[in-house]
Amino acid sequence: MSFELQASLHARNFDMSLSLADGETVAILGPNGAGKSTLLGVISGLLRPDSGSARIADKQLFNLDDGTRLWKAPHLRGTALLAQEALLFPHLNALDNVAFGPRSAGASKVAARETAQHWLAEVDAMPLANRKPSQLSGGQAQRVAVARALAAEPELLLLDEPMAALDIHAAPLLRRVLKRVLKDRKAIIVTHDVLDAYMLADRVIVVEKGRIVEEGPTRDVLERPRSHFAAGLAGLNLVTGTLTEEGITTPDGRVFAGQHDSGWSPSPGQAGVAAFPPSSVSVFLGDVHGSPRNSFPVTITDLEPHGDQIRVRAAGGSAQALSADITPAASADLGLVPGMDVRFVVKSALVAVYPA
Amino acid sequence: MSFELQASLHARNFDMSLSLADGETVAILGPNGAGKSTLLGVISGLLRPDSGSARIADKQLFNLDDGTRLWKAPHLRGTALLAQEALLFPHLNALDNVAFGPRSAGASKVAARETAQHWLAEVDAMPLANRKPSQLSGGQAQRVAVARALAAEPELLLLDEPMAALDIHAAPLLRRVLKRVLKDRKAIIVTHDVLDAYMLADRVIVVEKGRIVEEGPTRDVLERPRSHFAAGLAGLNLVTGTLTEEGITTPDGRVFAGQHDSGWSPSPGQAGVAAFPPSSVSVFLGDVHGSPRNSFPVTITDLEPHGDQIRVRAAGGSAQALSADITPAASADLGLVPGMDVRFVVKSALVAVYPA
Amino acid sequence: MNRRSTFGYHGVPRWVYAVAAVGGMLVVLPLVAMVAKVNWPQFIPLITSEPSLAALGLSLRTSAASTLLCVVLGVPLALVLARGEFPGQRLLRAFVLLPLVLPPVVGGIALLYTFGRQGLLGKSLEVAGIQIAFSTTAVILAQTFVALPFLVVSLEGALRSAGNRYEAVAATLGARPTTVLRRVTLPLVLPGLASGAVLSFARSLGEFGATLTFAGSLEGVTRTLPLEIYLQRETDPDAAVALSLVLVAVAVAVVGLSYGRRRGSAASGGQA
Amino acid sequence: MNRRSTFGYHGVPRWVYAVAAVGGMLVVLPLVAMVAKVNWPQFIPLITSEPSLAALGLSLRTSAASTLLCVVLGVPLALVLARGEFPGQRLLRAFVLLPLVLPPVVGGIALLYTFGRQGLLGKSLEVAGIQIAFSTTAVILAQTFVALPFLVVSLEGALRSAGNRYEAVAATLGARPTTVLRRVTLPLVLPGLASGAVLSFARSLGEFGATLTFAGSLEGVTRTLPLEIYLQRETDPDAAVALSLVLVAVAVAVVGLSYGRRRGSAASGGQA
Amino acid sequence: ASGAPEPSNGSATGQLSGTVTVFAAASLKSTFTQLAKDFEAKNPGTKVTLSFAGSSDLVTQITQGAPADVFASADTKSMTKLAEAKLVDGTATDFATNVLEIAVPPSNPASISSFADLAKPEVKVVTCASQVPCGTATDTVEKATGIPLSPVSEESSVTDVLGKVTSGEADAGLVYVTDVKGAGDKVKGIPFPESDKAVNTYPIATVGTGKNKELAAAFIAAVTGEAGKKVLSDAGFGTP
Ligand SMILES: Nc1ncnc2c1ncn2[C@@H]1O[C@H](COP(=O)(O)OP(=O)(O)OP(=O)(O)O)[C@@H](O)[C@H]1O
Ligand SMILES: Nc1ncnc2c1ncn2[C@@H]1O[C@H](COP(=O)(O)OP(=O)(O)OP(=O)(O)O)[C@@H](O)[C@H]1O
Ligand SMILES: [Mg+2]
Ligand SMILES: [Mg+2]
Repeated sequence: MSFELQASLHARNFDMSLSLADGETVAILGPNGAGKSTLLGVISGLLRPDSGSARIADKQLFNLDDGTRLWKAPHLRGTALLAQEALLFPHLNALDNVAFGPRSAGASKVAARETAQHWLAEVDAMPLANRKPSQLSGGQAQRVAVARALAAEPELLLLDEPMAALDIHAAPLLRRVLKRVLKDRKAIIVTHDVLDAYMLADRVIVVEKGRIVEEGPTRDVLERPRSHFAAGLAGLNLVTGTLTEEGITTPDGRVFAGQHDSGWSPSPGQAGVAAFPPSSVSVFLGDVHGSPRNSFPVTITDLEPHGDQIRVRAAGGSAQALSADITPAASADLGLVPGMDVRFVVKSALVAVYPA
Repeated sequence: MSFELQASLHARNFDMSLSLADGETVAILGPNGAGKSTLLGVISGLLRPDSGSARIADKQLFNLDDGTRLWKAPHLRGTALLAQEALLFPHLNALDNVAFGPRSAGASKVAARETAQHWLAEVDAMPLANRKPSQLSGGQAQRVAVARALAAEPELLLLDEPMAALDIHAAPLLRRVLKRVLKDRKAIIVTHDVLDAYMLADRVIVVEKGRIVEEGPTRDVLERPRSHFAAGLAGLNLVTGTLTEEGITTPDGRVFAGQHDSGWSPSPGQAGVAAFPPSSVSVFLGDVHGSPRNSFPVTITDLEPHGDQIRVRAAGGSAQALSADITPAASADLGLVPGMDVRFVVKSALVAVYPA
Repeated sequence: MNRRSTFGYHGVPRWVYAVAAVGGMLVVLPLVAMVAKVNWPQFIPLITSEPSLAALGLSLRTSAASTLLCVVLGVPLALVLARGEFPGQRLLRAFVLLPLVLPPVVGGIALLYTFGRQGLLGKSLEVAGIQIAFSTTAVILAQTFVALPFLVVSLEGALRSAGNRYEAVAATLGARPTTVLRRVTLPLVLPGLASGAVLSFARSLGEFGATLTFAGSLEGVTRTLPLEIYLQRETDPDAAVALSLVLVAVAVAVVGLSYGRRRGSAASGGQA
Repeated sequence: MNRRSTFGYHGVPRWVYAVAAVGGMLVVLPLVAMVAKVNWPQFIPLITSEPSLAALGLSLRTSAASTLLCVVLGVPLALVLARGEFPGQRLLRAFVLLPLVLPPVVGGIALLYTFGRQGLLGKSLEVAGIQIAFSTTAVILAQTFVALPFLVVSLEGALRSAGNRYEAVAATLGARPTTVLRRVTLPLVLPGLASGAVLSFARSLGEFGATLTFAGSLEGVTRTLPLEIYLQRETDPDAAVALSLVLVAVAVAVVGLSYGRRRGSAASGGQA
Repeated sequence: ASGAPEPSNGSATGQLSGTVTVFAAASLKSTFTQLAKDFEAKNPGTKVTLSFAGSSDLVTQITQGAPADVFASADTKSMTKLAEAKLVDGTATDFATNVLEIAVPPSNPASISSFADLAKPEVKVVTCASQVPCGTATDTVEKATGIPLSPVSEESSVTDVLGKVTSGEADAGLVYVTDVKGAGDKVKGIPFPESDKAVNTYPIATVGTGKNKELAAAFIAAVTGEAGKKVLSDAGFGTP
């Protein structure tokens, strides 16, 4: 393992441990206040946890356990941080901003500028070299900030929602740049956007309330989410309960039939989840008797357009929020309005059931 | 017409005129720096244009034309403004924040509090009444800010990206609240999110570089966009050119065959656009001869996951960016990578052609 | 919420602390030296002598009055300087700050030329039966003159850093400018106003040169504590040092409290 | 970019301007009165007399030197106060601000007790062959003592409002604290530092009481312009007023420039 | 706001009452404080308010309208200035004299014993600037003795000279006899014969704009009377 961390900070109810392999990029997903920025702060040395330790390869970043009080200052860690705001030094032009890292590492002015030019070119920002930060758009500034972080040759690159402040036109360009530069690099990227996780990360970690609640390869987590947060991001309905041969049983006794992975069967009482896309849900008025075995009375809370479909959001008896995607025509036929009691029916063939 | 405005502000290259019917909600869409916030500033009286005039019903808000210099102060306009940040007064609790407007209008403390309670209940925020803003989450604060704006009984409500700072869980709740309260209210909402436009607005206005480039009922604009910005929001490919009987001809002579509205034919030389979803585009290697008549050589710039599809972004010869959605399997079969020259083929039955 | 910094990075190089220590010494040592010189056994009798108490009482009363005057006049000045836009604003700021850097004696002369019997306003005032110079009013006026910049500078800074976003929102909610001022602006800058007022109070307390020139030195009427100290020095330097120490103690308490309070409320009002 | 306010709302109630005008008058009128009293035909000869020029020259030289000293000692102090966290920080701030509110004569006494021949440090200094009393060094020391708080207060404010986000980023880019200080912190707060330095200079220029008590008054060596004014007043009030005016002019120019420059650069560096 | 200007309802027998405001040179602080206390004791119902500052400061203050009834100056020049401003009632009375004395720290580090010793180059001597009365006196002595001094500082008041000596900063200073006496054991006085070349005279007078002339006259009488003379000579003043 190339990077390892274990840290807790009681004041922020923060306690995580994680590790990164060489060249691996990990995406951190989680709601506001989950502790994502706190994690990056602890790694970069801007925030001191109460206890724990971290190291990159053989270099100990900090060790506050076992009575040792080792604490490396941020500038000795090799962990460049890029946040939502580019925070380019306003008194330096783009080139000198990028040259800042090499200069700080002791390179000559000329050498640092050369390195800076290399990295500016790498993020397609050479024409901006002589502009002051105040003359850059948000997207341009963010690309220069990426170049600046990379020019410092960090062993671990930390990105805190680098695209959150950009508009829909600037974000894809930066994402493309990041995809290129993060390829063989250790990096941790905090994001709210599942696209970032798909495109940039080898692995995702979902955090909630200062704890890691789920982690795994990006596809696994987003296609077979185990946390409501991840399911929300992936656009899936998620129902938790106990695994059975048929599917799962929810705590209030409802049975969700679904498909297990082939050749696998649950141990009795094992916790599991059932996940299914809103497009697999049909909406009916009144009772139904048909081939789909999963049918639940719910109350509509909301109707929203969703692409060329209508997304029907509803709360089930077990207070779990479910959604269904139906055509506008079907919605109009049924006369759906918020507050209406309807029945959601899911074909069990489309429900994936797996351990939580 | 109930609200009318015409204003220009040279320093920001801003020149717009618009009007709102009673009870109408208009969404303003546009890239960063397009002048969306400037528009709201001019309406609310926080920013003084060089020339122009505005009125709500019979009340003139300002008139800087014809030698008159009428300029109503912000507090006399009845145009409450709600921005991306809630900006709740930090020294007042939620209830007193909401009571601020009524108090300013001269209501007694008791009466103002009663009004405030009504509006807090309206946005599902009654339990927060006694909290200070620092104890509210972003979504909660924003809901209280909505209540505060409504409690001031504005004749025209101005919302500047009210959901931009909220996470994916808080935004739907606020959107639901807004949907309810904006129903029969004159409001202008600036947004980057097409969902807001769909759900909240009767009409959308697309602005770019300080000018209105497109406007119309939400569905029309987003389903038949005429500007690249709107097409980008709606997730459609857009090609501009001259209308022909067959479809359109692009400036570089390429022909896009497509469907006109039935019973309509273009006058010669009329400008038009061709719009088609990425899912209607197939990707081929080498030359093709088949039924689809639209086939173009392009260079792949990017591959992104998009739901369960892969979105292939490519630049055409006419430098117009196009995308295609194909299955991961197809992508793997073709061995697509960025930089590859391929052919995009679009069934003309799926291309909508209409005047620009 | 997003505004709050998640991090508390403090990267002050260590040598900076060393130099700062030298700077701190430059200020702290003289005070230590003064304390060392105090004739402690006589300290209490010295500072509780009748003239000393009269002077202290007068100082506290006049300083309180001039602080009030500073608030009344300084809040509008700071508002106009921070929020307004008018020709001559820069000049006004330079003038308002002038008493900070003017030798107080010169300030006293200038006040005398204004409010004195033969002064610019003094003549008209005398006709109206009002005599300002050499009265307690003159002391208050002199103190206000020198202390006003402290309030204006503190408050203007607070107003600028608070920004006008809350005020703009309040205006669109229908609040008249006066309502905005009372219910939004002032509550938001309260910490800045408080520390400005406290600094003004402290500066009024220490005022000497302008008072001497403009108000004279009459026991119980215009002889404030610094004037008493100056006079004591003529005959009894020990007493002067002891009284100075009282002044220093009051000033340290007042300044310490002020800045303590400001930082405390800045933390809790972090959202601004 | 998002930080920049799109709006320029200025909702200052009109009556505030009226009260501000009264406040402004309180400061401006005395100066007008002084100007009115100047014996203009004699003005040029008065201010170009040999002692006046000597005093002015000395004042400018010593003020420049003490401003330098203020920068050297004040920058670390401001850094430590704004960024550091250590016990006694509040107390240190109160002490550093003390000369703002201390009657300068008392400050002079305290300096005498420290650097004087029989003072706390003076004894050791004398053994080392360094004599401060009655020298231009003493003037510089006295001026530094009273002017230091101006620099520290200005700069600490600038440091606090600049925040430490850029510094944190610089540190993660591998910059040592000293590099961060030199290449990020100082350039960012340059406007605050400049205006602090200018205020210090102006305060040094006006310094009177502490110099008189601590350094004495000898033409060309320790008699600065304010001391010359004080002395001239004994015999020739006209000359004193004329010289005061010179001092006022220098101070207004210096303060006006300082604040003008600060606002200018604040506007262009808006992104911070 | 100044001392209550109650009209004196004194009858012919001289029953005094009310307040008298006395502006006196700073060097008269201790003596006049004593004299005022004695006066109040002898004339119940009266109050003496004292204001001390440099003589020329006091003149400026009185011409600018300060509410003085009596002005006691440390030099004739200031009194003349006040008279020129037509603010003196009648003529001024000289009530005390003062001469210069050398003040040295108690240990007398430079071993001064005569005026000539002050001219030694290694002696740090502090004098008054010639613009102020004590400086004028110093100039006179210098001229009379033909010994030019090169002081390290020319202070603007006697107090500042004395301050430099008591703090040990200067080896010697030229001040008045009364200042040396007032400073107690903090300084040692060294009289020198040439001092009588520059005798400083203290005049006192009623101020023209004064509100309580009767009481003012009574106070002046007390100062110039026998009891007053005793207090003054105890403090080291001479008689004119
Ligand atoms: N400066 C601070 N002082 C004290 N607590 C803080 C501070 N900053 C954040 N916190 C708390 O620490 C917890 C984690 O915050 P953090 O900023 O790491 O969340 P986050 O996951 O980055 O959220 P976001 O998505 O909003 O950026 C939250 O409960 C927050 O309230
Ligand atoms: N305070 C200001 N002074 C001068 N120009 C400004 C100011 N604020 C904005 N501008 C300019 O005015 C134009 C319109 O800005 P505005 O803030 O209205 O854009 P916007 O559409 O709201 O953008 P965003 O989506 O980023 O909020 C831009 O060119 C911007 O650079
Ligand atoms: Mg965060
Ligand atoms: Mg905007």
